[in-house]
Amino acid sequence: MLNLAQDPTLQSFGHDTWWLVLAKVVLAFVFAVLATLLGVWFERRVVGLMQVRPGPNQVGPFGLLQTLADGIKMAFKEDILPTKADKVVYFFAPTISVICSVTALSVVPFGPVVSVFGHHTPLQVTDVQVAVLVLLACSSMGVYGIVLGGWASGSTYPLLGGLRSSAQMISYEVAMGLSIVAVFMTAGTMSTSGIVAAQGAGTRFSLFGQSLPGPGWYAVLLLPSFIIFFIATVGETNRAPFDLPEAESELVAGFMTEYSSLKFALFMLSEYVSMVTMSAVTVTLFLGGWRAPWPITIWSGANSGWWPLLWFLGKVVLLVFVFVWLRGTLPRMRYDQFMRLGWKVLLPINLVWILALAGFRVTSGWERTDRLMALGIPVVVALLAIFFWPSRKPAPAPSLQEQVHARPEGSFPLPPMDLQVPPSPRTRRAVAERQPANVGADAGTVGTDEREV
Amino acid sequence: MSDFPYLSVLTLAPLVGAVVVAFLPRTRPDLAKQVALGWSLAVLVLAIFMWIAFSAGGDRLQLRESYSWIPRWGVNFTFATDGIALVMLMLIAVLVPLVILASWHDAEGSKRSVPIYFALLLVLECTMIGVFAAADVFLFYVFFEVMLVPMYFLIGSYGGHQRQYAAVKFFLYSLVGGLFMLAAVIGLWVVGGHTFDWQHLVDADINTNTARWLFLGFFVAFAIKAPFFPFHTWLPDAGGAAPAGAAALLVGVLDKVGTFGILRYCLPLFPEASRWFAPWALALAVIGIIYAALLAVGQNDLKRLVSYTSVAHFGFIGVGIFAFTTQAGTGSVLYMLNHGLATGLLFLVVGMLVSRRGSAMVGDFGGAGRLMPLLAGVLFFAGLASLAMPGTAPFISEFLVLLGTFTVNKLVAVIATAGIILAAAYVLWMVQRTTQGTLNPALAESPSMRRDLSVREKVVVAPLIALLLLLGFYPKPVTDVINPAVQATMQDVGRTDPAPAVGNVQEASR
Amino acid sequence: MSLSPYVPIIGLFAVAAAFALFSVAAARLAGPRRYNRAKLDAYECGIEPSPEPVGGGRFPIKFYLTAMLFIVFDIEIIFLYPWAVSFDLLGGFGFVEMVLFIVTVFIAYAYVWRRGGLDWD
Amino acid sequence: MAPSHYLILASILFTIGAVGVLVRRNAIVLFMCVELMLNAANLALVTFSRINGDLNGQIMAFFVMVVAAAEVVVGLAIIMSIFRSRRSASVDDANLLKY
Amino acid sequence: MSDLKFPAINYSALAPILILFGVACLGILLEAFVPRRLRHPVQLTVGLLGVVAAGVVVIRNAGARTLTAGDAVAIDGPTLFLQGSILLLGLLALLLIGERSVERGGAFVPHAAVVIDTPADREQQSGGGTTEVYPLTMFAMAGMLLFVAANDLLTMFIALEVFSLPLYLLCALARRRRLLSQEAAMKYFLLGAYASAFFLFGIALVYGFTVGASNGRGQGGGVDFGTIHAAVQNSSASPVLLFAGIAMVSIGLLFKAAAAPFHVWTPDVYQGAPTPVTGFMAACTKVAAFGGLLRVLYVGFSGAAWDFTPVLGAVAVLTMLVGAVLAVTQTDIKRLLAYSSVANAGYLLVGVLALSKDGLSSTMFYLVAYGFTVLAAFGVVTLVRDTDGEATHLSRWAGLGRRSPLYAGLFTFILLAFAGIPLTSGFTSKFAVFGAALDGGQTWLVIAGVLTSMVLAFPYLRVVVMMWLSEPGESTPAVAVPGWATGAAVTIGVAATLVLGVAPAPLLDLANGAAEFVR
Repeated sequence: MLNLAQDPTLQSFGHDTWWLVLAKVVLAFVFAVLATLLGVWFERRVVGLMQVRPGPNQVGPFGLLQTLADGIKMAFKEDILPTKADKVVYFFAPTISVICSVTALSVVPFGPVVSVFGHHTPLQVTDVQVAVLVLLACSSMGVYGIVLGGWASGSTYPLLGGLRSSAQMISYEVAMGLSIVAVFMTAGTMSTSGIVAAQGAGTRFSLFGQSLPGPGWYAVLLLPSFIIFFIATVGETNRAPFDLPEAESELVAGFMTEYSSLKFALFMLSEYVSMVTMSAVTVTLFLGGWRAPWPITIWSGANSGWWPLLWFLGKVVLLVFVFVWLRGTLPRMRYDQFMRLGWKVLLPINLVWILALAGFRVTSGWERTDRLMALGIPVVVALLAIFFWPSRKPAPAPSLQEQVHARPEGSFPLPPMDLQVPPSPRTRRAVAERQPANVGADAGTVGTDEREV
Repeated sequence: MSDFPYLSVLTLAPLVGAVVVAFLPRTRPDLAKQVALGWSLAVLVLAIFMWIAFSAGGDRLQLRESYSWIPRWGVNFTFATDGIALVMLMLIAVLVPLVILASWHDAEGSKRSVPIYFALLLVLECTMIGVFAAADVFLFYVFFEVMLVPMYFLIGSYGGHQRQYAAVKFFLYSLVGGLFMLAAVIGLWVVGGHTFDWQHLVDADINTNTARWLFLGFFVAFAIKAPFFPFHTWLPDAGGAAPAGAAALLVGVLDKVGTFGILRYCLPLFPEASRWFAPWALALAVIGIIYAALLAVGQNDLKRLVSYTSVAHFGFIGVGIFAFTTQAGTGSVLYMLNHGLATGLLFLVVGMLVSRRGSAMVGDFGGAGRLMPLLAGVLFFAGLASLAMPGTAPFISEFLVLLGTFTVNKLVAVIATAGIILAAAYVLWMVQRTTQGTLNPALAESPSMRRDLSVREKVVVAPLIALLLLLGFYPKPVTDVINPAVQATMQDVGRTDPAPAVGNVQEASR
Repeated sequence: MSLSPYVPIIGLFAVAAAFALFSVAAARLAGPRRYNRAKLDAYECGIEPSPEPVGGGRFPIKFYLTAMLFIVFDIEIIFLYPWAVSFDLLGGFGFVEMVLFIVTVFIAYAYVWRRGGLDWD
Repeated sequence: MAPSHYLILASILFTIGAVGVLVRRNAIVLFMCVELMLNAANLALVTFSRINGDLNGQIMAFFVMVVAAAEVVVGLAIIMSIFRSRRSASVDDANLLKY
Repeated sequence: MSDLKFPAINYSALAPILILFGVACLGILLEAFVPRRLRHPVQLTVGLLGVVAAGVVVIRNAGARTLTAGDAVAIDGPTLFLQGSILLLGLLALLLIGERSVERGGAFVPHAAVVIDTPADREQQSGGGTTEVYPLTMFAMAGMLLFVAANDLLTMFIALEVFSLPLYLLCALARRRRLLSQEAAMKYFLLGAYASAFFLFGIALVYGFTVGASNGRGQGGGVDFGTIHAAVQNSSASPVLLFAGIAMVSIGLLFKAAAAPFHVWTPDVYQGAPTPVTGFMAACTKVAAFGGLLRVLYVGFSGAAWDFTPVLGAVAVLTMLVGAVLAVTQTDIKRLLAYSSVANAGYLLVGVLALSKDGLSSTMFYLVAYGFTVLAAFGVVTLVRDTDGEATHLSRWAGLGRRSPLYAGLFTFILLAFAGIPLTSGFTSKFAVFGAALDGGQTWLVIAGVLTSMVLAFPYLRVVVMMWLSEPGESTPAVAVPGWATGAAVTIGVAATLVLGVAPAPLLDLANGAAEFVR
């Protein structure tokens, strides 16, 4: 199945006529805007259904035009420029966000090579050798929009929101970046079309002497990477349950607090475009891109012509639904839990997984026994280390009373000996043992103990 | 016994003594003094044996020993001595015990450790012997520089008024000179074929221009050390501040390193350059004679005065050296010895006076001779010796210098002679103002001024007086040793005497 | 005429930028403007804004720490990517080198973890 | 655009950085100027490599990036610690060390 | 499939470097997993063992003359000699750093925000104090080992940063006078980064020169010294890039070597940094910097010697002059030693510019001799202290000779060595470099060296005067009783100063035997 006629390679790019390029660019942009309009509607409807209420259903059929109406309304709201704001940066911050999230679409493959007015062209704006780096660059640059917006507002809440948001995004950027390494390793390329092609190639594994076709999607082959990538995607897009920058109870609306009118709308737009873009990237990297899923592949024409666009969009919608689903069902995480998940769980698992995969691949050509030895010994050592790791028994938690007594002299007026006054809520809070957050449970399938790394 | 390693033993012995003395308990100063004295006497004995072992008519450099030190640079521990060095070594060996004896109570005045004082004196002796005994330029340089350290502490820690200033000035002057010499030494090493052996270097063929520069490097160092006229300003300070014993060594021996160095290194190593520079050197020396003498006349501080007389005397020595006649050269070397004895005596006696009065100002004395006739007499004798009274040893040397110079350069000789008159002026005036005349009433009230020479002090001055008189009448044993060396040096320079020299010397010495 | 494959990226960038700038500018023009001093103040939950300057105030050191950690690991990623792409070419030698590299980073990571650099509270 | 233009750009950037370090007073700005210089060097490396079709320069640029990052981490740590104990990032305020 | 050629790596030749890096990494792990109370002894032991192990390997490698790791690293005579000296001096510095009995809790602070003698500080120090200094030191030393072995400019640049970055941090860790220390670190960092940016741009230019020179001859460009040498020898291309490159690379190296006019950081950093770290920098950084400079000039750019010698000569003269003249006006002992170190950099440059085998060996000898002396000097400085920590102002040293003759005596000896008095290593090393330079025809440098030595003697003498010839006053601090570590370091340093002054022949022979670069 390698390199079928419709599979674009890197050589397929850079030969389009100018109007074709222009058309693709405009279409990609329109896709982004439309996706936002529909995405917001979709989210509100789905969440509404989940919460057993109708959601927007007045403007247009099924309330489809609700978002458009909101946007137009937004345009006629007053555009406030706070006195303390840094004017220029305040002005440009939302545009940075939007530009970054939209530009990422340029390297996402929507489909195979198709024929447009006699021109054979891949259904993808462009592809370069380092396409995935372009994606990462865009998502990294997006941080600037947020942190600058927060800083330029000249206000405390946006500043803290922006900082938190940037800390969050860069933390998950690490996890995301590492999880793609496995993809590169398997695909041997950084070009998005190449990765899609590589997933189409499938694998073969031998069972009882028979060579059988295996799944080609990296979501299956590289399951840990996929899971980490998806979690990181959610964190990267500031979506629930990781929507901490906008945690209303703590930071009002985060970095957007001082923004109004269309500038606010642009931030919203960029968030939804990011969501869609990230879904598209996930599809490209892990879910076979525009290739039809398994049962459909029985039909031989499924992966040619314009059909793949449908599969692609279907997968994206599915992922967007998962985003919405997460929002509808999961509570927001606490900030420390969230950071701990990123740094203490995703990161080490990722590194170990990369090493394991690399080791597996390096030894793939070896004799069976050698290979077992080479792979088995480190695994056994690691397991032994985990089992025999001297587990520190936490010191028996002193009772509240003991802790109160242990406080340094003079820090708090002591109650008389005979009077049994219960500790005040403040003391209780101050000395209460922090229970470690059960992060493994939140990460779902990642479930692991910290000791494992 | 002639293959006994005299020179290295002689060099090392005081060092060992110094270590021993330094580690004696601070609470028993007398023990330290006795050990130091004993040790220096032992050195003297050894030196006398060496004198006997030296054959006056033999090779130029005798008692040669050589041990490898830093082969990569061609550096060896080479010791050897010619007549000139031998005389100086004897001078050291004689002076040090006397100085130790003379400064018996000097260190007690300060709050510093007494054993350390005597240890420093012995270290100084070690370096002084080393510098005269070295026949390796590198080794010579090492001793030349290291010599500063004990002297620096002697002046700085145990000195009198303004001792810090004097010590630093002394050290810096000498170090500056030393560094000039270092540059010259390195240069010599490079052009001389990577060896430091004196004999090899004398034979080396050096480019004229280079030689002149190198000569200048050495000469500046020695001129500072000696000190010659424009570089002399440190000496009055150092001499004035140093404790009497140290001052005696400083002026009596240490400074001779300068003139010795010129004779031993500048002249043989760079004969052409020496001839080229000789007029300048002569001019400096002559200016030094007159200028220092004039300054001495105006001095109120006894020790400074004596220091200035030394500067004038060094002028004479310089004249003798750069006259390039055997007579003058021999006179110079003899002068070095005699000056060591005479000025040493003068410093010691002045030190005795000063320690009694607690002041070195001439004005604080006056008529002291009435209280202490013996001391005043010794001072008078020392002064006469210093101004080269016939019958005392310096007379012969001064006479030889002038005679030798006159044959080649009449003008210089004439001007230098004028220095003698000035010398008479300052010495006599000094003696008159301190010991003669009306008695200063303040002196009479001071009980210490009534103490005349003690036995210890008599023991100190007696040998010096004896030597001065002896050499004044019968210098032959010394001149016999000196003459061949000086002749060899003059041969190196390439100057032959205009008149038959040796006979004259013999005659004059009688 | 064939364009460099990078040109479309710039094209999309330009389109997005044009749109965003147009929107931001349009908001200035389209919206009403009713002056109210309170409206222009920084939002502080309805209370008077604190006089503390925002830029001069301190914020938790953890943000810096996170930034530094990010840099460290981002650099690691920079090296991992080319290695991963040409993994098959590099083979065992590359694997060993990369194991050493990752282990080194892991050591630093373990240190940071143990010293509480990853705890946010 | 000829490749040599990139060299000129690199030199200009380097000069800006170099002069910036000398005239500016805020530690962070100084620090950024230094980073600018490093990146100018990177640009020069890559350009030379491009002009002559020699890959070494690009590889070097990689290493330089790493070094620059390490420098950022260390530098930020130092500047932050001084900022937190003085509340100022101006180099002029740090004037305890004088002759 | 594989058309990549992997460089052959001679692991035994690289072992000293690898050992130190390993020990540094191990140190980090120990820092993370060993209980606080045990950290100090464990870290110190591991550090010392690592240095000794690396030293043993260096000695075992003694005959190695090879290029390895794709010509990026040269293990040859000078490399081994300098590596050995870095390890030896580093060992002493480690002892100084490991001192804990002079001041309870050591001289280093873990957190910039903790004020000394507060409960928080006492708590932090109760368990042996900060121990992160050990891994940092080991990293710095490992970087230095790599630096002197680097055979291409890029490796050199990386090594430069590897040993600089920990040093920047170490500078900021003084427990007392924290503001001073942080300020020193910031200055050091900013200027250091500035200098390394120059170094890097120089590399870029040299690379441009080599690729330009190789154009059309089929071989690629590069920044390893072999390629550079070939390019310099054969190129008909315009040498503008080369000269600019040499100039900028030299700036980077001269900065580390503290040569004027790139010395401005030296006094500030020497004063502000914790004294053991200052000693480490003064000794080991100097070895590394000059090791690198020697290799760059002797191996890489030797073909352009005629062009750079006058410029570097001028730098050398300026360095000696600045160091000597400004040392005169100093009132702080650490600043004084800093300026003296600047002047010494000038003397070392004189040796470097001899551009001969003798120049190489004499410079290496000087580095070792100076390193020992300066370490001992800073060791003594750590001991002179009162309740507020070290008393570094010169006026406080007045009368020290009366309070503690032993240490004043040792320090006097050290100062005499700095002044170049014979029978100390200061004399023999000066003699060596001046001799080599005169042999190499650099008479004017030698004359400048001698003249500045005279000036420089004055500040040293002033300290000696202070210590011995003044009476102790109220403010004269006591001298702390050193722990075994400082005691050992100072003793070894002084003994080495004496031995190298009295019997330098073995080390000279060793240096001379090692003075041959491989290309």
